[in-house]
Amino acid sequence: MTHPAIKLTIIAERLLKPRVEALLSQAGLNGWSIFPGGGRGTHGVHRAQAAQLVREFAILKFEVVLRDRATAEALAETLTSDIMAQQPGLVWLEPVEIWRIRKF
Amino acid sequence: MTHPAIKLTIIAERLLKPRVEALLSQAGLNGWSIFPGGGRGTHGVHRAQAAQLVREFAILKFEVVLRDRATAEALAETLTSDIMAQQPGLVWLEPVEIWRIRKF
Amino acid sequence: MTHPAIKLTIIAERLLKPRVEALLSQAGLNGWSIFPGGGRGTHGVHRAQAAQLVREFAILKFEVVLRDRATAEALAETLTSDIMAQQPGLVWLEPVEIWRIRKF
Amino acid sequence: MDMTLDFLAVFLAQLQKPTLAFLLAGMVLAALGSRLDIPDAVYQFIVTVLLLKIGIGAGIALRDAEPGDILLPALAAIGLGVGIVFLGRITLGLLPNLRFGDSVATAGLFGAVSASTLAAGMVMLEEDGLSYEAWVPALYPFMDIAALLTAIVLAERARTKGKGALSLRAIITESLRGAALSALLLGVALGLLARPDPVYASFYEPLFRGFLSILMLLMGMEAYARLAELRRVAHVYAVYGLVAPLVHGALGFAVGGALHLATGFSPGGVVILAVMAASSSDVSGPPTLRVAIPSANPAIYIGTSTSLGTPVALLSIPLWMALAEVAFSQ
Amino acid sequence: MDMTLDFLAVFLAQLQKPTLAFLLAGMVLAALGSRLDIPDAVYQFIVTVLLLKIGIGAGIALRDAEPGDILLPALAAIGLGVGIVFLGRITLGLLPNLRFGDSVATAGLFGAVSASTLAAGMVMLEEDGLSYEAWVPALYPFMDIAALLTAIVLAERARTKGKGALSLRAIITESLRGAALSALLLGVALGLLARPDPVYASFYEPLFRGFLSILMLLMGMEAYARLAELRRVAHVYAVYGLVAPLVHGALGFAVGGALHLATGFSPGGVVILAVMAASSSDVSGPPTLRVAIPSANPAIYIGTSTSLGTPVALLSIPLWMALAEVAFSQ
Amino acid sequence: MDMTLDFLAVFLAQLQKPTLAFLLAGMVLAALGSRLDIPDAVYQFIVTVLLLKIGIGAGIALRDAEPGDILLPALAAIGLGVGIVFLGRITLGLLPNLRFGDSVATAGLFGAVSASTLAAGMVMLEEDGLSYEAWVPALYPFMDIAALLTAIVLAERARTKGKGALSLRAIITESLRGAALSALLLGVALGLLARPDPVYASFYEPLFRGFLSILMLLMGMEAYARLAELRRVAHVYAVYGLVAPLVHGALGFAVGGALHLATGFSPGGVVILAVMAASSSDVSGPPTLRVAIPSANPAIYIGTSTSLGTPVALLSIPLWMALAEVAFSQ
Ligand SMILES: Nc1ncnc2c1ncn2[C@@H]1O[C@H](COP(=O)(O)O)[C@@H](O)[C@H]1O
Ligand SMILES: Nc1ncnc2c1ncn2[C@@H]1O[C@H](COP(=O)(O)O)[C@@H](O)[C@H]1O
Ligand SMILES: Nc1ncnc2c1ncn2[C@@H]1O[C@H](COP(=O)(O)O)[C@@H](O)[C@H]1O
Ligand code: NA
Ligand code: NA
Ligand code: NA
Repeated sequence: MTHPAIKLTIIAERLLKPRVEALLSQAGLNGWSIFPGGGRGTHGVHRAQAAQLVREFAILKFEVVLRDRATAEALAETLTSDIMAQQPGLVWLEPVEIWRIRKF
Repeated sequence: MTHPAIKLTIIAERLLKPRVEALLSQAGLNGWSIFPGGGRGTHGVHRAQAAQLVREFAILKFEVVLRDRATAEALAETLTSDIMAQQPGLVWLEPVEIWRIRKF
Repeated sequence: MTHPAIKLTIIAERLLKPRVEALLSQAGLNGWSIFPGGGRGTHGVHRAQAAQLVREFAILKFEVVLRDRATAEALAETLTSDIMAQQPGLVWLEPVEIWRIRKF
Repeated sequence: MDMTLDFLAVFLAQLQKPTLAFLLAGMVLAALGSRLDIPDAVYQFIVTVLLLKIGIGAGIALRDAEPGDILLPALAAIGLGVGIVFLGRITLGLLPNLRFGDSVATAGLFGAVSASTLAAGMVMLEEDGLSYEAWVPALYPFMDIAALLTAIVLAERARTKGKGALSLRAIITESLRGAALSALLLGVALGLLARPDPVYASFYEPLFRGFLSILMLLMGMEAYARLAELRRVAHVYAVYGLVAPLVHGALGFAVGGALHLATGFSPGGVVILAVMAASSSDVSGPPTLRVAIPSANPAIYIGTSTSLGTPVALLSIPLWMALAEVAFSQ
Repeated sequence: MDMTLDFLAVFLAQLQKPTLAFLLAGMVLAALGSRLDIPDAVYQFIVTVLLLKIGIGAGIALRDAEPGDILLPALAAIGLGVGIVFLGRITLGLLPNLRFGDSVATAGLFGAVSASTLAAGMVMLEEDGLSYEAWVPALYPFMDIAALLTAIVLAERARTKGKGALSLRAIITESLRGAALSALLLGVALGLLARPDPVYASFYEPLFRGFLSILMLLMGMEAYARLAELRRVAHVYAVYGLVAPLVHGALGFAVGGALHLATGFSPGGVVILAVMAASSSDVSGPPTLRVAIPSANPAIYIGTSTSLGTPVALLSIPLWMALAEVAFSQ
Repeated sequence: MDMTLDFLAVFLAQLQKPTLAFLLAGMVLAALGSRLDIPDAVYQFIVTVLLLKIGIGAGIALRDAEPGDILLPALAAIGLGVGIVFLGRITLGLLPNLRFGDSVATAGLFGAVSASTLAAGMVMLEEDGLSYEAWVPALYPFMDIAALLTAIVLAERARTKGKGALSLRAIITESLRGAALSALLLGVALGLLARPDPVYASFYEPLFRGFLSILMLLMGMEAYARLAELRRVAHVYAVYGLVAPLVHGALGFAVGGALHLATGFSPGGVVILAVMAASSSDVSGPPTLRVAIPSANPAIYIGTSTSLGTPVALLSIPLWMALAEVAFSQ
């Protein structure tokens, strides 16, 4: 049987990884996934697989599945208004359905 | 014109790739995508791009778009209760809209 | 506060990257993300991390978050009926909720 | 009779060379279901280094070459590229039930050149002390682009009944911008205009054989993997994939032999020309054709080239060497 | 007394060797929170090249070896692999509160072999001019597979009360198909059947030490990272991880010494056998056990092996070398 | 007059060196729209190996150096790092319409050091047989950290009107934990405390030039790519990017010359000091500044450094070499 949950996606530079992970841990989350990539945005091009001089500027996508929508919103609020306020990247939410509810 | 469909996302270790792919094939699916990544969970950290000694423990994300919700649920059920029962990883469902319906 | 938006996902070979990016730019989009991966489909297997002889045949996933559903549908239409008509790959849409609305 | 025996002896000894052994090993590994693989990032780097090395070596040699020495071989390379495609188009055209696009694309790949086969030829010649004008590998783009263009033009003419407005310039530019030809030509330019000799001697040269051994392993695995796909398509392509490299190599050898008589082109150069002609493109040709001839089925032309053409071309290298030994040994 | 002093002097000098220095450096880096890391693609390639090199070298040596020379050492390797697992199972079985699956899996990893430890041993022996039959590293799979199989069979028998229908064949096949053993055996086959000597000398040999230094750095970082996880599990495993490599190495040394007396097995060969016995698997053993003994807790057996077993085994290499110097020097 | 001619002759000959040729080739490739690129994993590894090599070499040399020999050069390096940032802050401060954060961050990057430029200098000196105290490259972190800290403190003081509680310690620690400085210092420690000489000679040394050639290619491509971004920002930064490396190099040369007179610091050492001073950080400086001076626009300081500062610094290496030849040749 499935349970409703929410998925928070965060696109940010590797530079922010420690701060994003600290935020997620402090919110009491048990887990998240990270996918390296690239892209284009207002700050120009981030390469996905080809070398870019500064590795800290590589794009990472965090996918965080969690049960509580309010927590997800609070996280997104902190990210957009504080940690990522002056930095490249974006954040979005999607509803999902999960199994193994005890994991979350 | 778009058609409603369902997306099944599976996060698992590379170790399970043969069994997951066999399951998807047996269910008659035509295709799926795989994205390498990393993450954190109850079993500790999985690195995304930095070397980790055992490559079979790397994180893979499967994204499977399919038309039939019942098939998706049955796959998720088998995964969580059998293949991944004692293994790291998780599974979730999302509704999507697709084009080129004959591909699915 | 969140705003409703739409996410367009495009799975295509690297070969088509220039044409897909040109299409997105022409539609006036500010940004998109790209994630390298692999998969299986009617055209056989695409490896995700292991070498494959022709790099232009590697799988890329584009994730494009945008505000206007009509634009997303028009893009998907052009992709499936023109750019990707005879090429591997697929396209899907999902509703999402976003922050920092001025970015989009 | 004596000559035949000589030839066979040389040929068999050649088959034990490491380059071919790694190719066969790759096939065996894939057949046994091994999970060994080479990371994509490493593969891309290996190919770049191999092509830079080939280019720099050729460029250094071009410094001291007379333009006149190169003109005729370059024309010969172009001629071989074009000729092989026409030959393939005619031969395959005689057979019933083949789609035009498929046959032209296949002939195009077999007219084009495989960098890995060329590199393997260079290493095997060197191991045998058979020397050649070091600029000969720079003929690669001439034969390669000529063949791909010919195939594309033939396909386009058929589609548009000769009224098409095909931009040859655009296709040539795109080919040259691809990673493979960019690396090769960059190397030629560096060898010709700069003085890369120290880094060539300390890095590109010593890594050449080793990186090639890894690439051969991979070509073997890939050849095996594509075989499954190929099995589903017309069997006549299997015959073409097995026979064409030998015919094309012989053609290249003959043209090279004529150059030898006319200009004193070296026996080693003749072999390299034969190896290029025998080889079929696996890396840079396929994406060019996928874009330019979308009507052709990639499983056919890629499968035929990668799983049959390339192994046969590689295994035939000792043949051209043995032939050269016999033909030019007086 | 004199002998003890000799032994200590040799042992201390050994500890300054670069191989061990890179291991310790990796631990220090991780402890200081450095963000230095090695890309996964490069790591995979490094391991493949190291194993190909070990295999090719062994294969070349096997060309001239008598089957009789190898039979006894191969049996000894199998015996050590099986014996170490039984020893571990019994020792850990005597202790209260340990789960059976955990203790068998841990003993299995310690019976198996670490490729990086083996490579480190080879480099250190070479630096010291202590020679060995070059085929000895090919004993790796015998000891490794024997140990893993023993552990899996013990676990399975306990679970099914002896009624299980375990496919040993399937497990062996799966082990051999893994990237590590595939690369090693591929190398052996190439060394034995082809003539890879030139590429071995120009590529695999020269890169061996350098790639090993990178791998040692990584093993050091990983050892430190796993220590945190290990702290949460039963302390008796910590004792096992620290002591077992020394016991197993001594066992290997003794068996090797017997071979020396019986067949003239070289002192260097005795050391390599001791190093393999002392080592515990970090790369290819863990996934095999994760699948085959799902009831065991990976944090325990992987943590014990990677963060304690491997560093101790690596640091004990000079011990076996010093011992050999003392024991075989008359 | 004679001296000027000598100088020009030496300078022009230097411009044909492979290191610079690969840089220019990278720019040309990017300008022509080539799709050649280097995989990120390979690039990361190349940078790590280059820095380990520089560090190990310096560490080995430090074994035999007197602490007294190094003290003055280290202070000079710190002085240059701090001085260049103040100089930049004052110069750019005189100009209207520049935002304070942007100018301080830019001056910070130009005071800091580029590992690739340093490596290029080392190779070019070696090719010319111009020797230097092998520990001089170990001055890198002194100049680098001093410059970045100065820029950060200046920016912070302006923001908080001198009341800020900035943790210098934290910034230094973070800098040292970064991949680049970690690798360099790890190398120094290994060279100093362990005996890595064999692996240094068999791996790190031989790969140095080759890996540098690949890095130069990449720096050239990146310089071209950043030029587009830079075009959109204030033109005064373009002038700074073109002129500052020459001024800073001359400053470094003068300070080095003073050391030469005072302590007998070698002419080669003077050149390396000038190269470090002329260079501007591309890899490790930018993320430090992005975090520490968030108000500054990265397109400005990174663009100025990577697309102008670094090429000019690289192309000016022959200048310092020619200058040294003329100045110290009596
Ligand atoms: N509309 C978008 N949809 C998806 N990803 C985006 C979008 N805009 C920006 N990104 C990602 O966020 C990164 C930083 O964007 P920016 O802050 O606009 O420079 C880009 O490199 C993309 O990877
Ligand atoms: N809540 C979550 N959201 C997204 N990914 C997760 C989550 N929990 C675990 N994962 C992923 O699943 C892997 C295994 O998780 P676990 O089974 O909890 O160790 C982690 O490494 C993550 O990649
Ligand atoms: N049903 C699917 N769900 C997710 N990804 C798919 C699906 N079908 C195909 N793909 C992806 O699209 C690529 C090309 O598919 P195809 O055009 O069917 O060969 C595959 O390699 C997969 O990466
Ligand atoms: Na050809
Ligand atoms: Na062992
Ligand atoms: Na500087």
